[in-house]
Amino acid sequence: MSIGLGHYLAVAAILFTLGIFGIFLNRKNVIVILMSIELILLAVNINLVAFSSFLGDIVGQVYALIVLTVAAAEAAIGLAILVAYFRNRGSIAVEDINLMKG
Amino acid sequence: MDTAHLARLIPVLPEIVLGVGAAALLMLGVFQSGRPWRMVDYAAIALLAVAAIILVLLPAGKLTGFGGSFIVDDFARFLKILALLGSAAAIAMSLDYAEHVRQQRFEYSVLILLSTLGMMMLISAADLIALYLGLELMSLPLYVVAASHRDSLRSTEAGLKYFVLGALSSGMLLYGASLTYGFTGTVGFASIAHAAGQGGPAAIGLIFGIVFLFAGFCFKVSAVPFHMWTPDVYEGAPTPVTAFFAAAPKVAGIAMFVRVAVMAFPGITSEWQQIVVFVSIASMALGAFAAIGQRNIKRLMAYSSIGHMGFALIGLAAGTPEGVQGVLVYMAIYITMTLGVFAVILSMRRHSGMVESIDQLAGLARTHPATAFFLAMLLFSMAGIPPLAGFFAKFYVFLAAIKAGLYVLAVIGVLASVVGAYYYLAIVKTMYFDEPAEGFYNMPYELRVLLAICGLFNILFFVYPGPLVGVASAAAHSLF
Amino acid sequence: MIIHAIFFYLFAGITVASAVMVIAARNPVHSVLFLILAFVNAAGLFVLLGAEFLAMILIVVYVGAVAVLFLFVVMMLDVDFAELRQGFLNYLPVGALVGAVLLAELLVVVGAWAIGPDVAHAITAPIPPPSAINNTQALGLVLYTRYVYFFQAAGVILLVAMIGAIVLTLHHKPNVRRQNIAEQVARRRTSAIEVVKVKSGQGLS
Amino acid sequence: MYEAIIALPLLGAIIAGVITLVGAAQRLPGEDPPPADDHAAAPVPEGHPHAAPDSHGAHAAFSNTHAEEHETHEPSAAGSLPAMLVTSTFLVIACVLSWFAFYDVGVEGHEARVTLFSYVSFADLHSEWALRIDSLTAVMLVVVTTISSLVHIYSIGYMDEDPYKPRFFCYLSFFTFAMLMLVTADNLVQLFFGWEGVGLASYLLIGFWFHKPEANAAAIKAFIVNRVGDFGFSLGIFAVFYLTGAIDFDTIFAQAPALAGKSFHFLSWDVNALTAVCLLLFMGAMGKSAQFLLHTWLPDAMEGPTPVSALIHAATMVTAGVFMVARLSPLFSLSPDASAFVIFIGATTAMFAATIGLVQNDIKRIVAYSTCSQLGYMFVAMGVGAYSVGMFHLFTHAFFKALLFLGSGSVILAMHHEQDIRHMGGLWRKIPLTYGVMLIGTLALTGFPLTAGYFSKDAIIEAAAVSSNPMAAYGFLMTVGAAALTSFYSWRLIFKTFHGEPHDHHHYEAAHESPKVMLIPLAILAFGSITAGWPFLSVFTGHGADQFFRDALKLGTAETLFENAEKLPLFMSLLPTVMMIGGFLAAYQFYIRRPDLPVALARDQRVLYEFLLNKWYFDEIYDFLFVRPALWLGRLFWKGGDGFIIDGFGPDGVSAWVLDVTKNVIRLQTGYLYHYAFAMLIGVAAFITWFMFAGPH
Amino acid sequence: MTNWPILSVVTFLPLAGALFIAFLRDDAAGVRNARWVALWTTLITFAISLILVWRFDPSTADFQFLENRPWLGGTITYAMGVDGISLPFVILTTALMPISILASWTSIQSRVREYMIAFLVLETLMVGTFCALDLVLFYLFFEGGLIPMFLIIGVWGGPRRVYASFKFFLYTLLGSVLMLLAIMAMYWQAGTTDIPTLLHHPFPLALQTWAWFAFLASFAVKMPMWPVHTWLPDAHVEAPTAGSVILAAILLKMGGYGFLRFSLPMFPEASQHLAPLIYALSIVAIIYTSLVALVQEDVKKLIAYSSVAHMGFVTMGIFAVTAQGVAGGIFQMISHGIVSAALFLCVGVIYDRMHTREIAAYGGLVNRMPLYAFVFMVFTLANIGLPGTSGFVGEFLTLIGTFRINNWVATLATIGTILSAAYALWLYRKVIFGKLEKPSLFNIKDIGWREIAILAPLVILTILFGVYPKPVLDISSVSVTALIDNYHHALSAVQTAALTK
Repeated sequence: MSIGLGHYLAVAAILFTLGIFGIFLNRKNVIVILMSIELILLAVNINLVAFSSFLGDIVGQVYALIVLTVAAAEAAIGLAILVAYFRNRGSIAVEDINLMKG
Repeated sequence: MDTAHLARLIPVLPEIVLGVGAAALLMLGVFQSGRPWRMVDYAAIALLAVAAIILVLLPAGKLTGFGGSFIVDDFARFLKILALLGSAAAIAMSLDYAEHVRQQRFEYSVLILLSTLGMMMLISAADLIALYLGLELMSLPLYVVAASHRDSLRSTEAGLKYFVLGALSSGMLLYGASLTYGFTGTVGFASIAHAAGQGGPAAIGLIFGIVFLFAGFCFKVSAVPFHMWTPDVYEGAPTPVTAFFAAAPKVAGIAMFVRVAVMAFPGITSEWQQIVVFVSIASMALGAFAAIGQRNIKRLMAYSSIGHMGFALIGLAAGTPEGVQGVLVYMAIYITMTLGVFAVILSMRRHSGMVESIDQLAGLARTHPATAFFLAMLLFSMAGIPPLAGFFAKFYVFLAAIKAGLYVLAVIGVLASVVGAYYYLAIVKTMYFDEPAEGFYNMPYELRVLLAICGLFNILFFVYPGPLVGVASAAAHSLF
Repeated sequence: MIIHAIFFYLFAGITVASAVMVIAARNPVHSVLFLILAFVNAAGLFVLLGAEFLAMILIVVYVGAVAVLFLFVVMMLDVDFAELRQGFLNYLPVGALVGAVLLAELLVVVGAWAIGPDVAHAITAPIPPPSAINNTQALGLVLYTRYVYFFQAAGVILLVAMIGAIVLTLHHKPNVRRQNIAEQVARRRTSAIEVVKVKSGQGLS
Repeated sequence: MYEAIIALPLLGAIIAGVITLVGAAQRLPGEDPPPADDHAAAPVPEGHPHAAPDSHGAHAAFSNTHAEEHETHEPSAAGSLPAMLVTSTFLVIACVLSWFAFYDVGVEGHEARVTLFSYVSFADLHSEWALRIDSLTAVMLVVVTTISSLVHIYSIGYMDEDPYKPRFFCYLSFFTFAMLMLVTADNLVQLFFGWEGVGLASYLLIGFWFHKPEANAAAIKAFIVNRVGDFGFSLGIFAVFYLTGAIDFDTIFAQAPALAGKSFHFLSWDVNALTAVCLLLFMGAMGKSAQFLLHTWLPDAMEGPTPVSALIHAATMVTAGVFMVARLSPLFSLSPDASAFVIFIGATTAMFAATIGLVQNDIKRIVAYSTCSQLGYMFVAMGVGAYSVGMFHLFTHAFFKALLFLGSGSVILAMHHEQDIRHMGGLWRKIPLTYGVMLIGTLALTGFPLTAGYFSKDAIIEAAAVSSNPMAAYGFLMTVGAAALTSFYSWRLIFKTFHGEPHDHHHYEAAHESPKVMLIPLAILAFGSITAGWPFLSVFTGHGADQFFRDALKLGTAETLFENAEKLPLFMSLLPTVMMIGGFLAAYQFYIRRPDLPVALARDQRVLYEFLLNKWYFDEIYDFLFVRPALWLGRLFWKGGDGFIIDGFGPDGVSAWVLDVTKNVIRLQTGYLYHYAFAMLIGVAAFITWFMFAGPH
Repeated sequence: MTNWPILSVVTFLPLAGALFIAFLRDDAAGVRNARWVALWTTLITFAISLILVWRFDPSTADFQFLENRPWLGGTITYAMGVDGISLPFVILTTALMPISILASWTSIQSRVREYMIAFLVLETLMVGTFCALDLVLFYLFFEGGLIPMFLIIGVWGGPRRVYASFKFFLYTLLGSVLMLLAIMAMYWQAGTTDIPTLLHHPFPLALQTWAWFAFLASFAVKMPMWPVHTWLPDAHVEAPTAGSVILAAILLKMGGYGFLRFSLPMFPEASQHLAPLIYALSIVAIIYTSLVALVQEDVKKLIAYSSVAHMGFVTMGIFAVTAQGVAGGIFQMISHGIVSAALFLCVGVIYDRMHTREIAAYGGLVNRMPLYAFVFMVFTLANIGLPGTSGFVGEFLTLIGTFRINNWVATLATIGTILSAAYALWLYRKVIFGKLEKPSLFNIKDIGWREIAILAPLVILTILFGVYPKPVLDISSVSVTALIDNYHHALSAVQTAALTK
């Protein structure tokens, strides 16, 4: 039973789906949503590295490196916005974020 | 010194100018005492102008840089100019707002500059990594400026929503990019096209990749069903920010959409065409229907922009040079229309503050006849009524769709445009038919100029449409 | 090979399980901790794939920086966790169905994928043999030459993140005295000293 | 000359019209309305608690504008006298010219064709304004101008108290002009122009007293019923053009023989071309000449001033139908079926109108039904092919019927606008001259030997008797029967009006003879009624007709008719006279000797009496069949069709649907992040699934 | 022949006037000047358009006064020109504009400058529609007219003006966008949008059919044909007088003009196959709307419905494709342009005085307004189609032309002439005749000099064309003949092709 590319991709796919699940199933806490996004990015990275490895192409790893960096930046901004929001609203429950609709 | 090495940076010169300039302005803002934002704003506009000028002065033809990751062709030039204009206008529109609302700081202009830099990179991106970087560089400042009224619940909520969904969308896009990379073994568009266009049925995996990629693109151009953030963010964000959102990033989003579709997947047009046709129809329909129910003009403009993107995507769905030409013309005209309308929205200010309800425009034709006239013309233009520019925008995309045999799409498109005309008419009706409400403060000078330029452009476009159409045509052909 | 497989299943299993816990945990702090666990195990997968540098980076950047940031924010916001997490399940069925369909499709198509034979020649930057040059070096060789553009751009993005975070969260509290560099630099002797005549017995008012 | 005959009435009409308008404009100066937004300045009644104009017809045309005028008679409009004089003079000149033309064309044989300028011409359709002057036209010219000029003169007296004289004379002259255009027409379009022109004049004159609702209703009815006839006429023209490629008479007549026996596909049937064309055209004649089924407008038309009734609804306009059939005799003579239909309609009308005439009480209505009936005679003549005989009756009838009407007018004037013969009686003492002329008219109408009517009517009955047309027998029976009825109701009118005891003493005492200006025309007409028969007998019947009419009428079959008529058994030729006498005796018995009989009879035969009194319920039937359904349909189409179905499912329905969709779409935009994310997920999942199963192409 | 672009001048002169008015000050003097500028602009435009008639060569079917300039790139050019079919409409437009301006002289008191600008812009667009020789250019003008008309109805209209203006705008827009798609399809098929070229381009049958329907969608709404006519009564009723005038007199004619210019010559086969559809709709329009007119309670609505009925004759005549039918259609449109315009002006006269359009609010007006009664009578009769008025010539020609092709249709349509008499005379009776009993009418004034000046030319034209229609018929004669020849030629060419296969 050799571990092939498909195995890694399957793990990534599961993580990706979990990440999306985390976003739309979550009703109470925005932070978890941010974490779900991190999960998605992790899935992407696993994909990229796996491809890179099996293709024998380093570009995938470069890509993953860039994604990591950007993900960090994204997380920072996301948390900053969250903090700003929390200061106004006093809550980070997802259900409370519906001032604008229609 | 080896100048030949530096010469290879020439294609990137506008971006370098913008980047360095943004950093310099940041410094200036931090270390300048007093009220730095005015100076920074003006400098930012000047910087964008300089970038645009450099862009025009770049050597003609297709230029590449960084091993092919960066490409400057006519298509890129055209859209970059549009993006620069849009950004400059957005900054200009925020001048007076900043004076009065006291929320903006110099960082606003710097962020816009950096976002514009992202757009430029995005427009020029020739591989998936550059595309992702450009996209993030464009988007991150947008999340921030959307929330930049940090004491306002609506603004921060808008930022939060925009951020969460934006991050999700870039996650999807990345996932798609990774699949594409995996299935073609490369990230460069040209090589992807080469690998994907081997003939025979396209691999289903690659198509999955395309679906995820396109989901990301659709999010950025707010096409249905990835549009849901748009109304809320438009409404919540500070108005100049909304104006900015409606203009430049849409240009960059469309640019990326078109470039990837056309450059990277020319061999499997019939597959991605299905996606584009669907989102185009859905966007036009939703834009038309949902806008009718709106009373908040910013929200209405959000749905309107969703609809417009649907129309623009018709051209992409055609997948032909004519189609891309249509998209380019559409975007150029769309920018003027939307900026003009936002100039009016920004001037909806009384002593009690900014208002956003459409009802407040009642009788504008009597209190501010010129403003009302230009706004009415812009709205008719948006509805696509000849002889205004908006008609030509639709004309070219439909022309391409008809040539490509997309009759159903075209018919649905025109029907949607009729439904959409309703809500534009409703605004005109409010301005012209209703009894006047209390007048607004006089329009700031820069908004007047902007409105007049946009209005006149839309009114007089039909007199001499040749240049824009010609340039767009050249730009479109540079992709194929 | 077997070892490889065992470790793969170990890492993969823990990664997926902790990912589930990230979204399922009641307490966000637990979520963050599970996230860290997931990342660490993913780093393990990276190692299995021969990407040691990325594995290290993942742990350093994520576990060291991002996750801590999360933890910090979770703590700072001090949300009443007891109230949260209700109503998680009533939304589950439809979402689960759609998600399951998506996952199934992805697994069917992607999971069964192997590199196509004709893709190989499209490789732009082949990984040098590990015997000659290690993974970190290999990355470094391309990152600062061929892909310097990406590197620079990533830098700009980090700058944006910094500006953004400051713009959104830095509060100028009116009562706090802070350093004004421009003022300090522009300081002159005439403005630095104020000579005040004080009548005796009355003090400064 | 011919141009002058046509142009003079037109000129007169225009001059009178200008006088009317200028006078009206001076009396009621106009001004621009006040600015629109000035709603406060909308006209406010200044308290004219004004009584409705009194019901005395002409006297109170519009008393309600100024309070001080409202009880007094409206003064005559400015320029009344010049208007009257100019129009009348012009008409008299035209009349003289016409008689000259009659001689010139009929006797000397100088036919003429005057082309003026082009009319409706396009591609192969040619029509011009042209005057076609042949004997037939000449006869009509004489009839029209003579009667018209007499009526003009008579009206000077009759309309003396009316304030709108210029307008009235304008209409009269205009009518004359239109009638002349009709009779001189060279092609069907021009004929149609005159046709509708006289219809318009008739409409205007019937509604002359515009304040009377009945007059307005009658005017509209006249116009619309005529339009129904014209519907057929138009189709006839179209069919002629379709078949012959032309609408001018010369070409049509030249082509007509070639059409005989041909059929053409009309609507969904193949029909005989000539028969179809003739029947369609005849439908126009039925409308204009108030024949059975399309007769209902004529009695109502008596709402107009009496001279109008004389001129239009007795002497000239209604005979236009007869004229048309005569004019188109080359066509009709080729279609026995159509001719049979003409006989049938004519004969039916003759009888039917006479029956109604028996019981009517309005003096003018009786004469009107009598007109209907006499027109039926003429059509019988036309149908049996005795075109010249029909024209003869037209000619004589013009005199005595105009006389009867104008005489009735004189009576009415004497009775202060009382028209009900039940309120009259014994008038012969008060207005002997009128009585005299009425008597002459009645004699002529009933066909008293040697009067004008005698010759023409007998000729018709004889022609019907000897005709070979299968319908002719019916025509004969009906005309003979109608002759008796005619005599009865004519004498009834005389007896009830002039004899017996006066029923309304107030009016009776005030009755007075009419002024000379009215009596002179009456005298002339009376003279004509007696003498217009015999001298012209040879012109219209027998061999003289051939000489006189030459090509103007198709006399092929008439030749044999005249010859056969001479061989008719004596009792047959005496039959009309016998009937006439019988009718007289019956009337004498009923209204002089036993005035109680009619009342008893009416009581006994209640149903029949009501049936006749209500004119066979034609108005009610038409109202039920056409008017009500039309209005009902109109309302249905408006509210149901336009409002409910078209708008309901069209614009309004669609916009409601759009709003509905909008509401639902907006509800999708919940504001919740997870819904938004879910939408994105669904989008991606949908695309993936689509490609998974639709597969790559 | 001509060196100066006379058609462009006629087209854009009003626009220049509008621009001039836009820069007038918004005070009493400015308002007065706006009126005069508008009047003079339209008068001068009319005068120049008369030069067209003078220089027009009626002996050729070719387009004249051609102008051609590059415009949208490729073969889409700015091409202008007129032939015998379009010239009458150009003149009709320029002639009615001064009348419309005068008709609004006092009745429009608010926002006069905008009003005049809207009208002048509208004139430019209308004239352009008839002059354009390029499909895209045509569409531009055709559709552009919606904007000023929308504002005219909406700003200066009656109580339900919003509903009416929206209905008008969206309805017509819906129709014409489909036409736009057809234009595009034609462009790709033929490679050009040049109308003279397209007139002789053989389109494949499938395209013909779809394009024909698309054009129908546009023109049928514009005409309007049953059952897409319901916008018309609303728009007419709510529009200000001059708006109704222009709407009825010119905008409706664009539909008929479109059929003649495009549907017939460009899609001859489709026209032939689908003519029965047009016949059916025309018949329904004539009878149905006449019946509806019969029961109206609103003066303007009645006239509006009668317009629909009269347009039924036009479509019927045009699609009969006989010389008389087509010429009759054109003539009927011109005549209806004059007559319906005049009728709306007449309604405007009393509306300006009484501010109500209810028939029941009037009665006995002849007692106070004899001149008005006369004028109204003339137009009522023309509306009925009485011989001697222009209304007759058109109806007669269309009917006689149609009878040759299909006598069922002609027969049913002729019923319309009966009904038109019924409703028109009924209206006249209710408004004009009878006793003057309504106290509010006691002081109503007859028409003044301005109104006489407006109505007199129309009276004269109505009667002149009714008695002597030759001038109008002659102008279009050669063009119509050529149109029909080409039509039959195209059909027979197709048949020959089918046979040889």
